[in-house]
Amino acid sequence: MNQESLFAIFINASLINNFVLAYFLGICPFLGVSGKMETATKMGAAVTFVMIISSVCAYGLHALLVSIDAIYLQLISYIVVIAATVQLVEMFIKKMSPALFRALGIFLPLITTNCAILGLALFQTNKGYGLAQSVVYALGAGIGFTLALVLMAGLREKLNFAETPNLVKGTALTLLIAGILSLAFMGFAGLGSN
Amino acid sequence: MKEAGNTSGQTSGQKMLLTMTGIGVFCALMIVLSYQGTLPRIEQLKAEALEKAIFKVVPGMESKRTFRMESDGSFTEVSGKEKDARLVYAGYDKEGKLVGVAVEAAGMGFADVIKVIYGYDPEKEAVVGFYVLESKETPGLGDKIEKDPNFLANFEALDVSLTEDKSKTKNTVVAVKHGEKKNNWEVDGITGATISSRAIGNLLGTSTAEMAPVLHKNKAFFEVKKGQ
Amino acid sequence: MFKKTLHISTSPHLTKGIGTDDIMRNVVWAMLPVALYSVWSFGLGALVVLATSTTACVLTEHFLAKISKKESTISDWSAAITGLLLGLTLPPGFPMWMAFLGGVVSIALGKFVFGGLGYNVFNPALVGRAFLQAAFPVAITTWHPVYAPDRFTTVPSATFTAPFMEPSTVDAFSGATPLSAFKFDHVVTNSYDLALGLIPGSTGETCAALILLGGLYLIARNMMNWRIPASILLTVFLLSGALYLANKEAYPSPDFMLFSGGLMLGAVFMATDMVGSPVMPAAVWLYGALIGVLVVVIRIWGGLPEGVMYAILLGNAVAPHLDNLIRPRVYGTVKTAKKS
Amino acid sequence: MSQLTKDKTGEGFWGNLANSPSTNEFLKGLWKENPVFVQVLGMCPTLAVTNTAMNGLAMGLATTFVLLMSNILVSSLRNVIPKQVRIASYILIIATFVTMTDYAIQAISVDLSKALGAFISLIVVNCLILGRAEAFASKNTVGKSMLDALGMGFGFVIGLLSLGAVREILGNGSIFGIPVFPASFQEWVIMILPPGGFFTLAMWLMFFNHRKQKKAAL
Repeated sequence: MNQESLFAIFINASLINNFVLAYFLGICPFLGVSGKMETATKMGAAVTFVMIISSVCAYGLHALLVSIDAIYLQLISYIVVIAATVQLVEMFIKKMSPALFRALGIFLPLITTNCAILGLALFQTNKGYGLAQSVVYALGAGIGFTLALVLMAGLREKLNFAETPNLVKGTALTLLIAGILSLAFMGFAGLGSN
Repeated sequence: MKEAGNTSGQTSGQKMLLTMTGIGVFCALMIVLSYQGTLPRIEQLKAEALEKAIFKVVPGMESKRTFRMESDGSFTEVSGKEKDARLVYAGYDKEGKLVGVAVEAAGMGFADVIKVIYGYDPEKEAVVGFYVLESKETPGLGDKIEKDPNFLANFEALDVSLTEDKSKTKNTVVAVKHGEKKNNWEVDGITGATISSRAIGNLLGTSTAEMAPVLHKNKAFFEVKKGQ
Repeated sequence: MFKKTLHISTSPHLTKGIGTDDIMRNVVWAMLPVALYSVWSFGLGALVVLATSTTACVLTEHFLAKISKKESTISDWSAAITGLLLGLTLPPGFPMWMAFLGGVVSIALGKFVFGGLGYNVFNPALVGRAFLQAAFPVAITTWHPVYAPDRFTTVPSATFTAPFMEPSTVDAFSGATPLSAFKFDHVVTNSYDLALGLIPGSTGETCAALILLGGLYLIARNMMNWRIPASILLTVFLLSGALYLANKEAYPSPDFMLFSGGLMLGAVFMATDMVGSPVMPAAVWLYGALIGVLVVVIRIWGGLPEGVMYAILLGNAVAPHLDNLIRPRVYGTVKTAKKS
Repeated sequence: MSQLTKDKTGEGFWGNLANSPSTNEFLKGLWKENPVFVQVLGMCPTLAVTNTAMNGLAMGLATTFVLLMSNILVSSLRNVIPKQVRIASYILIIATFVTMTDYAIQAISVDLSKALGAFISLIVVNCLILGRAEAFASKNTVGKSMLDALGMGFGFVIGLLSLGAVREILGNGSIFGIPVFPASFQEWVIMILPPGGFFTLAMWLMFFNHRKQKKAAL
């Protein structure tokens, strides 16, 4: 069992060990949709939402697998559940709020292959978090993901008119900015350790 | 490219179900087979790694027994395969005399949670060994907690003696600045790795404060040989 | 933002304004007393660091301009400023090869990749400094005493470490800067020593008084946005003051917070970088407040004794959003028009 | 195809994959369509576990194994799996082989499985594997799919190795654990920290950009 406080878990997941900038999880959407502020915010919100739901599912699933002694099915069941969750969330949003659905539209299916979601489920299991801890962990991870995405989008929009050298155009520039952001986030290291 | 089109025409719900079931059965079979095939080897490797760590923290140990700590503070001997339980490992010398109990502890470090295992000797009322199981501290700086000989020397005999009524530790283990260790319940820190060495001090302080009285109380229990 | 070679322009045609090089030159004037004091107090160790980082920056700027077949931009003084600022944030006696590497990283990674001056969204000197901090955490926290008697005759032994080799620490002293002394041992240095620079630390951060003087000069000449240092310092003062009032034992006094570490240097010379900071006055206040809060948070609750560098880099990262947040609505648009 | 165009359109890489020539299956993955340097796929393992050359190699080989097996299976079942459930089936198949790889690595070495951690499991969501299954294996013969998987897999290994090598040499002064500098070498700790991963990959991409631009200029 893990006894970390909820606040420490939140700070750890969102700032100290930011999913994108320290664990490199969810890099694909990070590189792909960080070009524009608006899409970045929406993607971040969608990911956070799915993260919380799949975190709860993964918690329940893990308990189930342990009780029937079938822990070897962990990975395959997690991925199936995540894919199903994304589908359900998509259908649910479509029904409840067509406006939100149109806004999120193309991003929702993409989330299935976002390694941050599966990574979150695996990490929370490895760390032995309880239900409340898992949810806070998911929230922190989602907010951290959104933060990284939104900061990157702001910088990239600002650089739209810059005369960047040909050498670094494209992904290379995004990675360099991500590296600098990652450096800046190192300032949060040890937060709450004393 | 042409083949791809063929499948779509002849699909029906039945066929979809059939294929999915087929693939599902095949996958389950593969997973179970590989799990069964590797299980003995994995468990052996894990047991070896754990054994190695326990031997490091309980000097003079020859054999070990695993106990689970129950919520009321008592201990039950277990096979050691339990996952979600608080386990301690009692070590015995050649004659079967208890030489120490290995306990796992964890706490927040500079970069992430640090996991350690330490040995407690209820006879000496002291920590007698220490080993870092898991840490992501900065290489060359914070990771000195794993290697620095001066730092590790702290844990050869770290005082965690109990009060008269044996209900709590007399002094709480704490890390101090390098070179300023005055009492033998203090951990001499590492220059430049203040946070990491303090984290170790804190997590040992918390863990010993909780575990030392309980372990001491159950000293006689651990000493009872198997089958007696 | 400030381009020397504007080809097209629309009316009104202003004939004379403040050019980039004017501002930059004045920034150098403002920093010069700080640099001179650091050489006076730390001796040759500081001089070598400052000279190396400045040279590295100017050379890198020139070289990168050459290979991208552009006109060299070293004459606008900006590379020299970056180098000088980087040098001021490094400890005296820092190995030359590391200082040189820091200069190269500052210009290449902090400026060139973004398209050069005017697009460097992060403060280049701080990018270099953050790189060095992450790369060589031991060397960058090895300090030398202030006013050592032999400071003008001997150079600290680490200075001439062969490239890629580990610096020796024979004559370095393992004592702490005021901030780490407070953080780890709860020792408070008196504010008078702090303000006058009678303390160990990075070359340029020790004398708060001279830094403020430089800042006032730039503000007087209207070459710096005074709101930035004002809001940073005010935030740090108010926040740490509140904490201090709540618990005088646990938290440092606000004047200690203001005068110790790189806060003054950062607030006056680094956070004020025109590219990395917002433009709208309200956004500028927010930007300063954010940096101030981050400084206090990292210093008091974080793992590191000093957080000014990280706070400013994070401030730079948030700056575009602050401008967006404050941006006035375009005349004639209706707020509720934004409906997807 | 370049990652430049991909970056702008966001979904270009599906196009890239579909347009791949049916000849030269093996070689294209190594260089022209290198999954790491050209297609920029599977970034999270690429960056997360390449702090040493050994970890990079192990991760690359594990990915290659999964890619090869799933390509073979997907290709041989390509006329059986109904179109509507193909993605679900691919994910099942991939997850199965990843689980097997995970157990195999745990059985080989505790240290290795500790170093790679959850990132072995995360091979499931490596877009490279699903991408190859969908764009190549589902449309080609088993033989071609095997070649494609091996090419892409070794391309991925090359990518991970070149990152791991640079990061280990600078960050640890060694390669595959063998010291390459004298003992007094000062390690660049940043290289084995997360920012070093971003910077090293960016450097390699810049190198490839440079080559391409040079070629275009000729």
